Amino acid sequence: MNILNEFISYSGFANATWQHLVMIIIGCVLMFLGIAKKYEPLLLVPIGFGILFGNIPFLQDAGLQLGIYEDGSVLNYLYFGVIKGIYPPLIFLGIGAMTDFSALLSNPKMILLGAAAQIGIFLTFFGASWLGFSLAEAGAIGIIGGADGPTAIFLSSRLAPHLMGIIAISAYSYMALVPIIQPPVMKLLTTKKERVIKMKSVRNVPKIEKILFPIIGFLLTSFIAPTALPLLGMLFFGNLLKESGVTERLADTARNSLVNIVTILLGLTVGASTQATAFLTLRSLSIFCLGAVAFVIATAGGVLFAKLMNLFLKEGNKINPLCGAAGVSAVPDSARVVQHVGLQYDKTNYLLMHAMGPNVAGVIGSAVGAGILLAVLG
Amino acid sequence: MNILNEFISYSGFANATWQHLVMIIIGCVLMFLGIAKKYEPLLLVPIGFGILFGNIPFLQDAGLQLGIYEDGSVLNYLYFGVIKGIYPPLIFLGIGAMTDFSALLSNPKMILLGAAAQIGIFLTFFGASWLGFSLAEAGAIGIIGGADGPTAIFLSSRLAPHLMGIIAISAYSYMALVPIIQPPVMKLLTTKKERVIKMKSVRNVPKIEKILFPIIGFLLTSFIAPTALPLLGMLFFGNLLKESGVTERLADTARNSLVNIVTILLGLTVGASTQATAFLTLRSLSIFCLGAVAFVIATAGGVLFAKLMNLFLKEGNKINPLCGAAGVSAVPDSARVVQHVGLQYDKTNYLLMHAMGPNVAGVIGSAVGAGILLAVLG
Amino acid sequence: MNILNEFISYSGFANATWQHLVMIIIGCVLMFLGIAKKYEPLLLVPIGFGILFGNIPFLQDAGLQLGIYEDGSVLNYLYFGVIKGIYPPLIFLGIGAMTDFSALLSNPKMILLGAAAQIGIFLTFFGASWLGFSLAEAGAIGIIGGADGPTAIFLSSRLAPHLMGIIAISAYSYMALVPIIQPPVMKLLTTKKERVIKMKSVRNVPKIEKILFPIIGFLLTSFIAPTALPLLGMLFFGNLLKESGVTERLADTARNSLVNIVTILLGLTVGASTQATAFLTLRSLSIFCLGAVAFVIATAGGVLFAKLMNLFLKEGNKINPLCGAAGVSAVPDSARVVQHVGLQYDKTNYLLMHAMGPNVAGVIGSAVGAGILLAVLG
Amino acid sequence: MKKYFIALLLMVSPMLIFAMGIPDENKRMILIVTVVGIIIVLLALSIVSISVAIMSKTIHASENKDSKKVKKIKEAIMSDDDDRTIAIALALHLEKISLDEEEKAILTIQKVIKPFSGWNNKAFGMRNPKLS
Amino acid sequence: MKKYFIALLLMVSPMLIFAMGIPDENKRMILIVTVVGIIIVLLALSIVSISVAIMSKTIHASENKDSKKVKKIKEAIMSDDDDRTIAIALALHLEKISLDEEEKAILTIQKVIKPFSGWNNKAFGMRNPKLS
Amino acid sequence: MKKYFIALLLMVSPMLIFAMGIPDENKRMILIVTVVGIIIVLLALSIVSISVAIMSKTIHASENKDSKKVKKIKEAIMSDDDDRTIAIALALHLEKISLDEEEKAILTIQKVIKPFSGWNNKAFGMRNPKLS
Ligand code: NA
Ligand code: NA
Ligand code: NA
Repeated sequence: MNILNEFISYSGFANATWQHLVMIIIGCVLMFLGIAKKYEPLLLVPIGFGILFGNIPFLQDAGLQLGIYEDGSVLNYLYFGVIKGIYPPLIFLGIGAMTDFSALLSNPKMILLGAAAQIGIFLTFFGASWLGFSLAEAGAIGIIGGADGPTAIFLSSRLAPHLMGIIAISAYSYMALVPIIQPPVMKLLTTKKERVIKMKSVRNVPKIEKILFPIIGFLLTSFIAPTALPLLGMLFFGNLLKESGVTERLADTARNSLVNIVTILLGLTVGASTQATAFLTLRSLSIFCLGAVAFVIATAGGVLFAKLMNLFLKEGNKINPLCGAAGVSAVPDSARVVQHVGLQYDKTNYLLMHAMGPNVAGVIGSAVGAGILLAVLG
Repeated sequence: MNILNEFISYSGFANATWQHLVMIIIGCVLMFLGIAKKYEPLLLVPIGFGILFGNIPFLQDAGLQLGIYEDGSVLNYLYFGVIKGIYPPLIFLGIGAMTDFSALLSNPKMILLGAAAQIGIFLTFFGASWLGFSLAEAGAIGIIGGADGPTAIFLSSRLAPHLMGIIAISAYSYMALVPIIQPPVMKLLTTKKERVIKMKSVRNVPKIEKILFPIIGFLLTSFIAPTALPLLGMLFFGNLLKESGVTERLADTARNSLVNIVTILLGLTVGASTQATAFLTLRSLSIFCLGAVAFVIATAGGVLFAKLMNLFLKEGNKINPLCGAAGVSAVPDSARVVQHVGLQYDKTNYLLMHAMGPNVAGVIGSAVGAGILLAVLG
Repeated sequence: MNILNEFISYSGFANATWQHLVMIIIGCVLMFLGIAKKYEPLLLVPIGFGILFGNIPFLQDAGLQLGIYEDGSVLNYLYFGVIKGIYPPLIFLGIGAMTDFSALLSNPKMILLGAAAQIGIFLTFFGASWLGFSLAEAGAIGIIGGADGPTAIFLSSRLAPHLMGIIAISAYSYMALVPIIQPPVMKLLTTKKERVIKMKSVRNVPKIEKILFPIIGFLLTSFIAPTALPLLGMLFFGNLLKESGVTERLADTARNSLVNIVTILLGLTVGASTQATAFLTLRSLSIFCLGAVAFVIATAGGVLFAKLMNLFLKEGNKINPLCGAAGVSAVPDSARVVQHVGLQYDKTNYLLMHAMGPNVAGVIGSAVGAGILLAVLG
Repeated sequence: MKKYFIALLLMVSPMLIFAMGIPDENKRMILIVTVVGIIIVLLALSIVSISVAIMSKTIHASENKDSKKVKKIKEAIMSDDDDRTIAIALALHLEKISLDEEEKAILTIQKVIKPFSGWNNKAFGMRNPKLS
Repeated sequence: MKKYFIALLLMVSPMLIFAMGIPDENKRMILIVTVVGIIIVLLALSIVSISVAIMSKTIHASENKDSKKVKKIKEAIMSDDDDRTIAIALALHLEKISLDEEEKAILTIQKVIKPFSGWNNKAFGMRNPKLS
Repeated sequence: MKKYFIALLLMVSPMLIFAMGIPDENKRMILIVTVVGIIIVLLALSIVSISVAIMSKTIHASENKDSKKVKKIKEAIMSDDDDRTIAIALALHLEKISLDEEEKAILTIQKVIKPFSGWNNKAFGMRNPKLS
């Protein structure tokens, strides 16, 4: 009965620890949020299942080639695209091919809100340094404030690969929780009068502007922050494929098959990379808390900057400062939150279109922010 | 005219042997089965063409980077996903995203039939050992009895890569020939009275069960056989994407673009890996014969186990033992065979739905079986 | 303010040279041709944007992992499929799955025109050798005359990787400019009487021929030129998937998702591989000029060969020599050019269908030509 | 009954022969892997089977109350030829490889089958139904 | 006004505490990265913002002449409830994730909304519009 | 006739100049690759051409009997403007890049073209054809 014993020694029952069970519960919670609450399901479901996948207990050091960190395992090959930062740019390609920048183009001053909200990145970097994380780690943690999953994974895979799991999970969790995190901050920092500001209806953007924008936007932002090239280049490339009008079949594949395939692989392996022993630490907990702070600061940054801009804008041109909250990105949830809060105070005040501008600008903003951190700390 | 001579020395005409021609004929036969007979065309056509692809004669050792076993050749890069066992789990992801487990959930005792049929795996392993194959080789050969292509390729790539070509071709050939192999065995082992047993209509499965099953099923099976993780994990992950209701776009890509791309590459390279000199041996022939035996044993195992269960079941709850044959998996062909044979004896007895349960359980069963062999022999 | 200085030293503004700007302008010109003129947009837009992508100036040798030639950069990983010659065969798979060979099958003698036009490959090889390029380089340059992008990239990645960028861009540029390059040559070499020759209506091709052709065509051509195996094999494999009638879902993915994904990655990275310093040389200019010559010779070769064939054909069976121009391949543009020129001289003379035969034969012809050059010079 | 015995014997016979024939150490290993393997697969799927049964009962118990209405409608549509409908529905599925649209398929089936059961042939002609 | 001041203070306070607390060399580095980072992001997006504004004006100037006709039609359709229409259109987009068919969506919206504004209820019934 | 001669000369002239100009060993190699290359490509595609012709004849011979009926129908539809129909069909194909639906396209063409040939304008209006 040696064989039977041996087989049992391989089984999950023989190798399970309480940490494995905690991780499995965490995975189930994320799947629950995704499926039952419909919060960011496209990522929380794969990440949640990935956590299960990565935390099935098995005999270590037996050369079974099962674990995500073991050379030769299937997960390890699929994880390659994460550790080398290949998946995030490909997702950005797809996002570019599904993003309509008209809202941004129709009211360019709103772009600044997408910049202001990135203060969340840098103040969180600051806070993390203060708490004793190394500079590179602090940079990777700060990017949670960018409220953009692929950017967070890309930067943390370069600056602090060992923290990538918790950073990615924090980023996606808070992006999912944006409808809960943002409204109190938005209400705290605005007066009733400000919340009902009606903005001018947006102009129609001609096709030629939509085609030129990805080219011009790409050249400007990547000249300023060449280290953000993989993200910005793919984002604008995808958008050009979409807007050019002559490469529709490429754009269609980029925003469907390609982005779906990469999302499946990225979500699963990022989830599976969170193995109990390395994940369940106090550091992970403090990163998770810093993430919440980052989202609050980012939201506050956007709102306050909108109020600052209003000091210089003429009556009738004033910005509804709620729109500032959309600058964190978390596309498109935070723009929806703005619309929702706006409607609470004036049922005829549709802010969605006005919030989309800062919202997509926030994606560009956090990519630039990631580029800066990568250049200085990389 | 040196150049002309040199060029002729490179050509297929100068390098052809009778073995090449035999392999080309084998490839054409497989394509004929796929195209004209419509037996498993999605794999037999790529494998058949792949055999042609891999057996075009050319000058060896000239550094041309053409052969599938030569570093740097295109085929070699595409073959990477086979030898590293990456393609089969991705195909399982797609299969998971297209499989409806309701039939299995609606009548859980039928799951046992999917287990019983896996006796084909282990008895074939036994037989192959007996015939002088090494333990690892025998394990890889046994998996032909699992009647599941990706599982066979996955296990043989780990246990006996040099036999993978013939094992894959045997598995797919017999899966294609299930309508010819199974009926005589089914009829031999059942009485007329048993064949006309009508089973209770299956209950409707609520959505929540369908969502929970991939999670619970994954945890249970992978705790028991963690070595089957890459297969089971992907199968249940794909199924969760399908059933969750919130990740439809991911499931859609998994079951279409992704699985199609991988099927093309897997079929072609598995076919091309069968190069004449290594393939046309007596060992290949005996593996091919063992495969036939494996299918017969698996079918018999399923049918006999159903009859065994009937001894313990009350009248009215009895299982139609024909359904046992579907436990071999070979989804969905063997379930169709059951339906077809059932209708021969009672034109109102539709067994398809009842056969689907053991059918999909057989997929899980053979993945667990592969995990066991991998743990013990790997 | 060290950090600020450092950051500026990383930026594009600090590292830009006039060469970068020239490259960016070239990229914009290609995108303009693709978008505004609709010349081969599926490749010129990705290549054009790729040139921008590859020529954003950044601090060299700082280990930023940004450049396409730096180990570990995202572009470098994506470029892998180009330098290893993996993408072109995959594109050929898709082309095979979208090509209808009926036109070729219905009038087999027109296949010869697709062979004759490949004289452009060899005479350009000859010319390039004469201008001082090494044999391998000359072979890679010659393939521009094949008027087939993937073939050009495949061959140049094997024979002269350092010239691949300019060769690919030349090939695609002239393919885009076929409507401008070919008509004068066609008119110069034909009499008015020849241009109005009406050809017999083509016969209907039975399904069985369409299924057999990829198998027979593959065996014949790859026996003659096994070195063209990766291209020919994939082309005919894709076509078999399309014509077999039982693998439609595979063919559909091959001709859509798969070919689109590969086209995006290939176009972008081929564009990005043209980095200013290596690209803006006199050699590049002379290659670009040789490319124009190659297209002219290829067109002339096809037309003159058609006239030669007419000497041996009976009245009523004569070929309209305009069709010879379609033999260069550049599918399907050059066949359209033939139709267009034909209609200029007789408004009832629809040559498109007759031109499609040599057109697709030209694809096979240039793959064979590439195989020959690879065998002799590789 | 005799033929099953023969079948069983045929399946086990190699093991008997083998047990007698080969004397070396490997033999034991091979036998154990075979037997233990079969047992573990059976065990594993038994556990799955039992768990599914328990899960179903738990869910059924908690859901039973509010689902009566839905059931009624379903019964009204599906009547007594339950199995046949599902079998055909499933057959349709299998043809399309995608097994995921049970509900749709059942509806389709009903559109297609019901008219021929006699009670709404006219409606059929007018609704111009489209499969898939 | 007071609460914004508090908010600002809360955001900056860690920096102040930090500036006093930790004495080593890293401190300066951290502060500079934080401040310079924020500035560069603002700078970068300001440049984008200005460039977009300039681009728009340039294009608008050159296009202005021939687009009057188009505008008129658009205005006729979109009338005064501009924002609402667009917001709904956009909301529709977001549901489908693909944001790329503004024109279609607006047209769809008009087909769907306008009839209810009263002036072409009949046409609506006859045109048999199809969403998506 | 003269201009073809000139064209040919232009194409071959580099080879002549080259043959005289460069004296080294490579020269022979280059010439041979050029000439042999052209010949092999021509040879290869000639073999393909001949094989296709043989294949067609073989298949045609064995199929000839039972395909008469099909032919008749096709001829009835396609009448004399054969080439034009096919050319347009093919043009349609090319637009969509997917070249694989010849039959459909031809049918579509017929639906679209025939009505305008005058003999079934009414049917056209009623059948409500849909391109693609
Ligand atoms: Na952001
Ligand atoms: Na099985
Ligand atoms: Na060609």
